[in-house]
Amino acid sequence: MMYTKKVMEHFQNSQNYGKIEDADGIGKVGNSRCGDVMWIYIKVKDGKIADAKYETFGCVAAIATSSMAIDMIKGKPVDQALSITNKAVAEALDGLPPEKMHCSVLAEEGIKSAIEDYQQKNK
Amino acid sequence: MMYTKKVMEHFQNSQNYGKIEDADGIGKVGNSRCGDVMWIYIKVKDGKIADAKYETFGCVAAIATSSMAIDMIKGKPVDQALSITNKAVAEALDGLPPEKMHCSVLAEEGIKSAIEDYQQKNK
Amino acid sequence: METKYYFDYNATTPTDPRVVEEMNKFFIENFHNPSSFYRKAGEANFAVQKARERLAELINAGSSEIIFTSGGTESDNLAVQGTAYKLKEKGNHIITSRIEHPAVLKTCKHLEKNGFQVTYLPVDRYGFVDPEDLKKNITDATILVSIMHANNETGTLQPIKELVKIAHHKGIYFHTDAVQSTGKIPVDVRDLDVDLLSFSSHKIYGPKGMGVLYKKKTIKITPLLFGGGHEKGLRAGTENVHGIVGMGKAAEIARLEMAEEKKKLRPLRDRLQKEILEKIPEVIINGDTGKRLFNTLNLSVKYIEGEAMLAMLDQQGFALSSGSACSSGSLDPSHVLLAIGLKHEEAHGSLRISLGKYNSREDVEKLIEVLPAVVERLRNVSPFWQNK
Amino acid sequence: METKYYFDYNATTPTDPRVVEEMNKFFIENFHNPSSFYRKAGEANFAVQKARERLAELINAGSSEIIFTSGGTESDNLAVQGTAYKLKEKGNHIITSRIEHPAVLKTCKHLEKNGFQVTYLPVDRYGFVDPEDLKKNITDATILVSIMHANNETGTLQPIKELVKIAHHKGIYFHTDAVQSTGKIPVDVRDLDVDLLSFSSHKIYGPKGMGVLYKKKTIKITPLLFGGGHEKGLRAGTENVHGIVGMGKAAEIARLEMAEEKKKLRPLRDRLQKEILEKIPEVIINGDTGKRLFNTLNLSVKYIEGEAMLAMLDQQGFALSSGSACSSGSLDPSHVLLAIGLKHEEAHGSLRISLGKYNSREDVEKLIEVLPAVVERLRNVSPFWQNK
Ligand SMILES: Cc1ncc(COP(=O)(O)O)c(C=O)c1O
Ligand SMILES: Cc1ncc(COP(=O)(O)O)c(C=O)c1O
Repeated sequence: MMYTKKVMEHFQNSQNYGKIEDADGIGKVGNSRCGDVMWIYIKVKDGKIADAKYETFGCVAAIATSSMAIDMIKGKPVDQALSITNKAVAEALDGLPPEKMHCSVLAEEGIKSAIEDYQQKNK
Repeated sequence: MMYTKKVMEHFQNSQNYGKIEDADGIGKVGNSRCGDVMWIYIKVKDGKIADAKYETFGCVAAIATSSMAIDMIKGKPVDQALSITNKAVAEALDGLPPEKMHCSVLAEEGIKSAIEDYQQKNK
Repeated sequence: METKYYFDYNATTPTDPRVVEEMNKFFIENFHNPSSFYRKAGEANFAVQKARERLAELINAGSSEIIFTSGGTESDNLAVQGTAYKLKEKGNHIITSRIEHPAVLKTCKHLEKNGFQVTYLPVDRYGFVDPEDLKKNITDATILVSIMHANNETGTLQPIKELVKIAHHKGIYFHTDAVQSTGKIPVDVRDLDVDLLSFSSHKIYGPKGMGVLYKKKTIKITPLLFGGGHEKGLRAGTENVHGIVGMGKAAEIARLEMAEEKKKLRPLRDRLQKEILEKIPEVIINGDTGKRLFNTLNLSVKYIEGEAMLAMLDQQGFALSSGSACSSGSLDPSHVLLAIGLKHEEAHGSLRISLGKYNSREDVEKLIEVLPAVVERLRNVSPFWQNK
Repeated sequence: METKYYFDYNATTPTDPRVVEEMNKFFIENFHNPSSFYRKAGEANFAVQKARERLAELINAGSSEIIFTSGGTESDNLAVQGTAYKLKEKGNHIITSRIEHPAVLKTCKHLEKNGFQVTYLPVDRYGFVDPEDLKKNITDATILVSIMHANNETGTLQPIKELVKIAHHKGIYFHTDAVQSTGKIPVDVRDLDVDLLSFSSHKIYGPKGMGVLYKKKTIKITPLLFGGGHEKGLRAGTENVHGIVGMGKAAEIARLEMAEEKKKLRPLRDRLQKEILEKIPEVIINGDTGKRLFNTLNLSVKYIEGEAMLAMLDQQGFALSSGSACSSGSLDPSHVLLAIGLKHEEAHGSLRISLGKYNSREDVEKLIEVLPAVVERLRNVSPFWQNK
């Protein structure tokens, strides 16, 4: 299995993991049957993602895409965060093996789901 | 293909080949379709094989068994020569590969056929 | 970091230097085709025969009962397909188990598409086939039972002798995939009384690309590969002389040294197991801890996933394997671990540690040192661990 | 005397020292299973991919069109059986020729016992299949044409391109056994437009136990060996890494050096032919002298038998082969020589001289010197020569 340096860096050194106890939105995606579960926590302030964290059960790609996704949304306006695509996440990691692209899909879904949760709660 | 030393000696150095122009008996056995043809010439004097020679088209085993068979009958009384078996020829050569045993059968047949030819002519 | 600590001997083994040396002259100096006529060909042929005898001796077979193949996979295919096609007029039912290697399982799946019926026996949570279960599933159409000797993932050893008796009682052929046991523990085809047995060179410190199918003299099978009449017509193809010679040497070494290896490796494996269980909470041992290959330790680390562990360990120079789907590119985790009743998450979190003759005490201590930190880090990231 | 003068390159070749060197590190240093996860496994996998590209380049294929097998025999079997079983709903008729290698012929015989019908096209006295004959024998049930590129005994080269056009005109798959041509002369799968093409490592100075089946991207076949999903599911089994790497290197060397070899060997072969015809009466050249592999010379020495010649030559250090039944342990002489119309005696008296890159001018002169005396001695013993 050949991962890029960026993937390995995010996998090994990511500090973006953990829980946000008073999160404004939580997205829980994936399925442990398939080996990947991602929880995304966000904190929103003034329409921007003030803080975000992830908890992930899964492979290298799942953890690295979670971490990268957090990097990509932090500080962004919510609607910009919402438009981040799985391809953008994968590209930011200098690519993923084809059979691991589904992990980036999960990351995109995780973010969307956390933001939707936030929007739901703040309707 | 593994031949014994004896086989190779008879194959390479045999001096028993050739024609006997005024032979008393000639045996022609074998079939060129199958790759082995043996002609055995004998000269009989006082009930004994005074001289014998072979001409053989065939493989190493065919030539070596011809040569050995000639050695084995020369000087022998005709009825003793008649009782030489293919096994005896093969044994005298320190054995033959199983798939080559048929060559020793040919040698036995060649001798028998030459003696029969002689007996036919002298009935 | 370089791969320095190799714990994946069940996947493949380095070629023993004595094997490499024995093979060397068959590339350039004595490269000849053993079927040819001249004397150098005779020498190659002689070397092939000698290897055949060494391989026979390893499993207590006759040398005429050894069929050379290209590996364990081909041996399994030849055994299963070869019997099925040979006996198809007699019956169309095959019995195997759910924990077989894909070389048997996928071959059976293929046969199912071609008029055969296959029963896949379940196993208990230690990985054992129940002999009663075999008995119950035999029908008048059963022509072959194929059950592996040692499982490649858990190391669990089946009661082959007992299973063979049941099959033979009904006159049914028995094949065993002994790829993981042969060369590690004594395998005696006469004692086991199996009709067909597969093993593979690269699992016993021999070269890759070689295997053996043992076929009892009295058994008839249909070949898979037709051609120049090699291996008494059962497996055509110019002989892989260096491979055969190397595998023969590997067999000899295994026969002479396996007891010693066991004496060295079993305590190392046991220490690993004990220390890991002590140092890391919520770890499950997969497979039976008694009837198990002495070199194999399979465990599930709860709440985290296997590929992630492999990657962390790889960074620190460790080579291991996992039954997680993520490490194999497939969709489901190990069919073996699911068959012994693990939940999907647990199977995803499995690690297989398999030791071999070049492992040192130091390797083991190093793994004991590193693994807990790896697990901790990944558990810190895991929602299941954090929220349990 | 040692085998010193090797003239049997069509049987097998020594491994090129550069190939041996390239393989070396894959026994001990980088023995890892290319399918495993850790980085050393990644290196092995990378080496396999590089070899795949080299092999593809040799025949102008895409690297995804290369299937690794255990040799020419397996490639032929996989092509013929694989197509037959895949297309069996479409039709059950196969066309091949009478001069194929047993790897194709016996596979076809096997298929005949399993519901397929096979037409064996005759050849003319130079060994050519008549394209008109192919055309005439195609039926609605024809699913595969398998005709070899270069014949291993005579070296005769078939008009593959023309034959492929005929098959494709009717939408029929075309396989060619190019075991003897690949690596010796340019073989371009795009130009030939074949769907399947077999070749073998040990005929091109690579290691034994390796082969390739080229399969055009668009073609579907049924695998022979099932298991761990290697080779995209078309050929399971742990990769024979050293074999693959070695064959890859051999392919690269062949691609770069084949023109040079031809320039050197063709004149040597031609000189042998000329001198033998001049020095020995009643010799027949078998096969076509024009469209023929540049390294091959097949002749029949009338009135004597081939094995006896081989043995005399062996005593003096020469390695050659013969189509005589006596040298192969079979009952009939070469089916190829009978197919081109030789009488049995003539086929029994055949010699195949096949040159390769380590043959020197001196080897050739030595053979020219020795052969006439060998023939004379055996003719002196022969009743046919003495009594003609
Ligand atoms: C139990 C078992 N059977 C069969 C095989 C296949 O053997 P090979 O890799 O030699 O094809 C393996 C290893 O991969 C195995 O562990
Ligand atoms: C024309 C031809 N086809 C097939 C084969 C079989 O190849 P292998 O020896 O690699 O099985 C050979 C050589 O033996 C051959 O000459």
